[in-house]
Amino acid sequence: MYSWLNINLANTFMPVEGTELAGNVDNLYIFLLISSLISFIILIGGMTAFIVKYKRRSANDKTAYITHNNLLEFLWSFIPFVIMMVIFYWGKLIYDDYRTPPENAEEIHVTGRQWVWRFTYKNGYAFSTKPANAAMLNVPLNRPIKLVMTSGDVLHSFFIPGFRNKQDVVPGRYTYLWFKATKLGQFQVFCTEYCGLEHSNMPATVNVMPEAEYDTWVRAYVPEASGGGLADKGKEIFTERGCTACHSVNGTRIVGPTMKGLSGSKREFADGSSAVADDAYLRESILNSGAKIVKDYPAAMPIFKGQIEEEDVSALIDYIKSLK
Amino acid sequence: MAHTETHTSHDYLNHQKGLWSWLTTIDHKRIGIMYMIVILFFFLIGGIFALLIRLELFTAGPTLGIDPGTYNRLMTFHGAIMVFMVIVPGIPSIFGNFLIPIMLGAKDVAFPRLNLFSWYVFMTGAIIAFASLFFGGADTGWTFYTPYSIRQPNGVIFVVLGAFTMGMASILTGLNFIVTVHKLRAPGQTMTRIPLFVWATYATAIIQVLATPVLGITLLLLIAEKTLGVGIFDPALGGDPVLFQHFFWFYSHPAVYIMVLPAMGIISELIATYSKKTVFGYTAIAYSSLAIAAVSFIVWGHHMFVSSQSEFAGIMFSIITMLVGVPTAIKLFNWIATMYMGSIKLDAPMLFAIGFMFLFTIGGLTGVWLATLGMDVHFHDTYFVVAHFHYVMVGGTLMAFTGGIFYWFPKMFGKICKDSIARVSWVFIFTGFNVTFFPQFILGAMGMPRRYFDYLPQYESLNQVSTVGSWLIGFGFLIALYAIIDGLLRGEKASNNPWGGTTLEWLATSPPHHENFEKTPVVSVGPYEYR
Amino acid sequence: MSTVKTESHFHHAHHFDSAEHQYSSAKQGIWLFMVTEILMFGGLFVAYLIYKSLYAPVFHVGSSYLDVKMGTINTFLLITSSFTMALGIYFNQKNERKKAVISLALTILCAIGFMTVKFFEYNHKIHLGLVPGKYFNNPEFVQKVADFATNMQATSSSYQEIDIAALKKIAPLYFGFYFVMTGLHGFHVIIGACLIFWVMIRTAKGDFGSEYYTPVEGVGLFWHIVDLIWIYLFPLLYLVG
Amino acid sequence: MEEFVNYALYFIACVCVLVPLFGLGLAPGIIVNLELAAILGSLYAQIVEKGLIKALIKDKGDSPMIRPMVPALENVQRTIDSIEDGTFGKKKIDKSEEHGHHIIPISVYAGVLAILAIGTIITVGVAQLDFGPWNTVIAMFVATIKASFVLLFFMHLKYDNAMNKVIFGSGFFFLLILFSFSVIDIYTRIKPILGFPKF
Repeated sequence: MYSWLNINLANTFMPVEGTELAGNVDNLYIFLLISSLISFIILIGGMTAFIVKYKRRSANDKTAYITHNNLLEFLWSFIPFVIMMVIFYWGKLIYDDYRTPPENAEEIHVTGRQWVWRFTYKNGYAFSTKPANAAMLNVPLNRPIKLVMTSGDVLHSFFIPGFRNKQDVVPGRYTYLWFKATKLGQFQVFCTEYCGLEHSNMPATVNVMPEAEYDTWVRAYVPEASGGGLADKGKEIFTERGCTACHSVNGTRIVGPTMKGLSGSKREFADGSSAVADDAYLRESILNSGAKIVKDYPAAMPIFKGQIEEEDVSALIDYIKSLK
Repeated sequence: MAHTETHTSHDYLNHQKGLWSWLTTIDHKRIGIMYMIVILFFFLIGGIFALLIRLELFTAGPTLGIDPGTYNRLMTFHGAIMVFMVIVPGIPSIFGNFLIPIMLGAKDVAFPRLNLFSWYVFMTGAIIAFASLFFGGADTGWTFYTPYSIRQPNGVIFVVLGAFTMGMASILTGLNFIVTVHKLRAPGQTMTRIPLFVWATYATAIIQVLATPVLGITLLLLIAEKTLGVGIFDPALGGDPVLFQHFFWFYSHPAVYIMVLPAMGIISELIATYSKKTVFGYTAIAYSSLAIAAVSFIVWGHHMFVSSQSEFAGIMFSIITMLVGVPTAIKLFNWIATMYMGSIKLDAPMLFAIGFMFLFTIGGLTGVWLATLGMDVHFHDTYFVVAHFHYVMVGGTLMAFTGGIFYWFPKMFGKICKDSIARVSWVFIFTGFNVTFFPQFILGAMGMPRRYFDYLPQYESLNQVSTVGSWLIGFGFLIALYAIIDGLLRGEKASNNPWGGTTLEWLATSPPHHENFEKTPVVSVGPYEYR
Repeated sequence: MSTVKTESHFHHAHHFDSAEHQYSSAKQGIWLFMVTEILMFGGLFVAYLIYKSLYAPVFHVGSSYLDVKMGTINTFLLITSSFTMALGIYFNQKNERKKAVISLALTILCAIGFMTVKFFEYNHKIHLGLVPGKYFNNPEFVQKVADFATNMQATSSSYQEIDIAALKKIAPLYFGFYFVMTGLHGFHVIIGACLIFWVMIRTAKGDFGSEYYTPVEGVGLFWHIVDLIWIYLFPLLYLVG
Repeated sequence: MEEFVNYALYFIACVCVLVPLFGLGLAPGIIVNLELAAILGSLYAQIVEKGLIKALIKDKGDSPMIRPMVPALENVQRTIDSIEDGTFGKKKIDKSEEHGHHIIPISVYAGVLAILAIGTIITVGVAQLDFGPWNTVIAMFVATIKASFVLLFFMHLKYDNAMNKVIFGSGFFFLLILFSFSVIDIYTRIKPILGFPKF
């Protein structure tokens, strides 16, 4: 809990500063806060003073007839203008810092999907934030890191409050975000561009490690041929693609029907028809869920056609069939 | 000034009788009242959604037992209803329709039948949007960002189509006002003598006509995208989702000024009347409305600083956005200067005007923070933004709206609301508002993102404060509603000019004659001559 | 305003000073509406131009698939209809009711002709599977786009970065634009034809004359805007590749 | 006082546009254009205030170089005068109020139709030849000429009042804003990568 009652430091309720840039942002923040407070006091204080002083005494009070005053009007348009230009320039300087990563920055690839982040390191070490939620984006202390980001489906946004840094993750193009952590510890990551059902449940953690420790950690990874059967791969995809948000595997109802015992069972649909859940049905339901809506369930599932690779679909079907 | 007795037998309310005479009326005053009824109803629905959202956020994790999908639909409908059905049409369609012809000394708006037609278009749009609820609803947020909106079930199409249709109503209303102001001013009513409310609504109408068509084509393309898969905004087919944002904000940023400019107009009227003083810097306020309208078209990119828009475009939009601050500051200073050496009476409408000044100053100043490039990277899409635009939209527009209702109530219905009840409602709305939304600034600074169903435990205490505040606002608006109903049923008969206003509408009877004035007035002085 | 209107005794609405006042107000309103039309189509043009410059090969090959002959016929039909529409107003101004009705009828005929040609064009495209995104089904077109891009890469060094595999994926975009732009325009043609039919009937009934012909003028302005948009649409879609 | 405000506003304009852009080295193009505009503005002011055209007609009106231009120059001078005394465009409004129902002879309409037809033939013809990127420019140029004829004669804009002209012009102006600002972003940002990367 942040001690936001302490007004000595204006930025106390901002998260801990994890980078040098965050410190600069907080300085701008303090400047904005103080200058806004002064303007607020001038405006609202003045207004309150006038309300008190010029309260109506009787119904036929005489008032002054003042239509305008050029000097005054000039001053109160010019002075705010100058202040705002200063603020703009300050903000622009910080923005330049945000947008110019150092040449020697180490690249880490980030992919956003509904509703999981996947990190890929230079040496091929890759992992997702789900299902293993403990998987953290490990980064070294005092070394510039450049995240090269893209999205596999809809817009997301990678937001690290501790670094005061944020960048939308856009499908179809790469976006960049860089930082140089100056504080050890773990920093929260949020998704801040609305991306659907589990938008608020798409966290990640940046873990800042001492350089030596980071190097050992990254080198410990040895690329290996991925093992496991098709169903295992399907299980991974099932969690990664966020299917778990609506479909349980243990028989309980969430949003959509459960996957337990689905394969081979008889399905009744909203339009009154019914069918046996064979491979073809599963395929259709994954790719184009709207074709057959199961009775009593909402038509809420996104369409995956064109969004998912063919072998992934087979893996998913294998996995669903394994859930007896 | 007020000397003629009210002609109750000829006023617009009982000129003709029966529901049918209302539904087919081409009297701008009746159309204004019809807008008022439906918009207040939509406001009630949107408000209930807002209370549900706040209630759900009372604790971290699920509170009401609804799933995230339902929450997202609530959030979307709250936004869409409040933007497209309440705040955008609100002041122009209600007060603009009722007052602009009277303030100009005209008998009606330029195209009365078009005016009625736009009411029906508006209602059609609203019904289409609500029909979405029967087709799975929409959970895209009111911004309909692609590609998410393309991937969602077809309920989205209805909301989009509804917004498109209501946009058409907005265009027609704006067009009507522009021609009315150009062509139907009474003899002697020059452009420099029209009241500031008319100036503000005129500037708004210009934005409505020029910006809304782009929203129209954007939404049509979105529908084509969903039904045909055209691919203009769909990255899977080579489209560019950021271009959608450009098109969307080309309308939706000026729309912010559609929402707030008429409110500023109301404030100018209220402050002049209740200070009994000529508005300070009439020309400056009038032209600053136009300046805001003009500049508002070239600042939209400040909604997109982190959207992968180019750095150059970001810098350009940031500096232009700063320029909007100047005319806004001019307005605030001028209003306060109007109070100087005035004779200020704190009736309920004036309290709402003061509340507007207080809240809008906070909203405006935090707007400068958000226009600052470096700062916005942290604040973008957090609760800071939510707090900021509620300070401007609710604290600004709805405050002015409520104040305007109490101010013109005697003119509209010929009766007076109890000022004491209205003042009590102000106390609840004003305090409740600050309790609700001020903590959200802090939440945003702490990093809580917006549109979150669930949040980290450390944000809980402030969220609870905020939720409690929302109950206060809700209660305050209920009291205001009670004051209105009480005024309608039991209000005292109003004289023609109960507040001592000097604009033309106070020359008309209360409620006005069905042709506004029995004899077209001739204007020979400016609008605020208190000497 | 429910009184019977004769040519010389047009009663202006009660809130206007004179018929002239009402005429100029109505005209201003119509012009404002035309502005919204321009901006609405303008949004489409902006998107079109941006994508055209981003994915030049798709648009080049795409435009070669359109039938210039049909487009030219349609252009002539529309400019002729604009001319007859102008005549319709002219004859109303001159109180020559019969000629006015004939001109307006000719305008409607041109509109029907335009839509007929459009129908054949659409039919042909749909037959070939050249339809927007989701339903697109014409591998030959995709191959042509790829060939064209390869050719561009071979002849000019500035196109090296084109990713041909990706380009193949977005090839349907051209027909997305084609159908949305001409579709929206065609919708306006239909609306315009209906409006012209309405003023034609009213002209025949003798509602208009030299004193009052605002609806004809307004519908005429709308029709000319439809023509104006086609004047830009035609070269952009059919000719400039 | 009034003068002081005027100069102060001028100063604001300078500071507000030039200094930040210049200081940041953002857009030399914008600055060049603004300076050009300023030069043109001051040239205009000189012509108006010092009556350069009047002087030219008076002093050199007889020389063979200038004589053919005298009527045009006088026209310009008249327009300038009308702007200066605030009657610019007003005369036209009066005219259109009087002749609100301006009737254009059929021959003009027929002429416009012919021009439109010729324009169409030119566009189609030119498109068969290959001028590279100039094809677009020519096509758009011809289309604009055709469109202006439709606007001026078929839509009677030539005989309409100034307000309607401004209204219609504003449509194109705001379209230009939408176009230029979107394009500025598109061409200064990261290029799209076309298609999805594999997860």
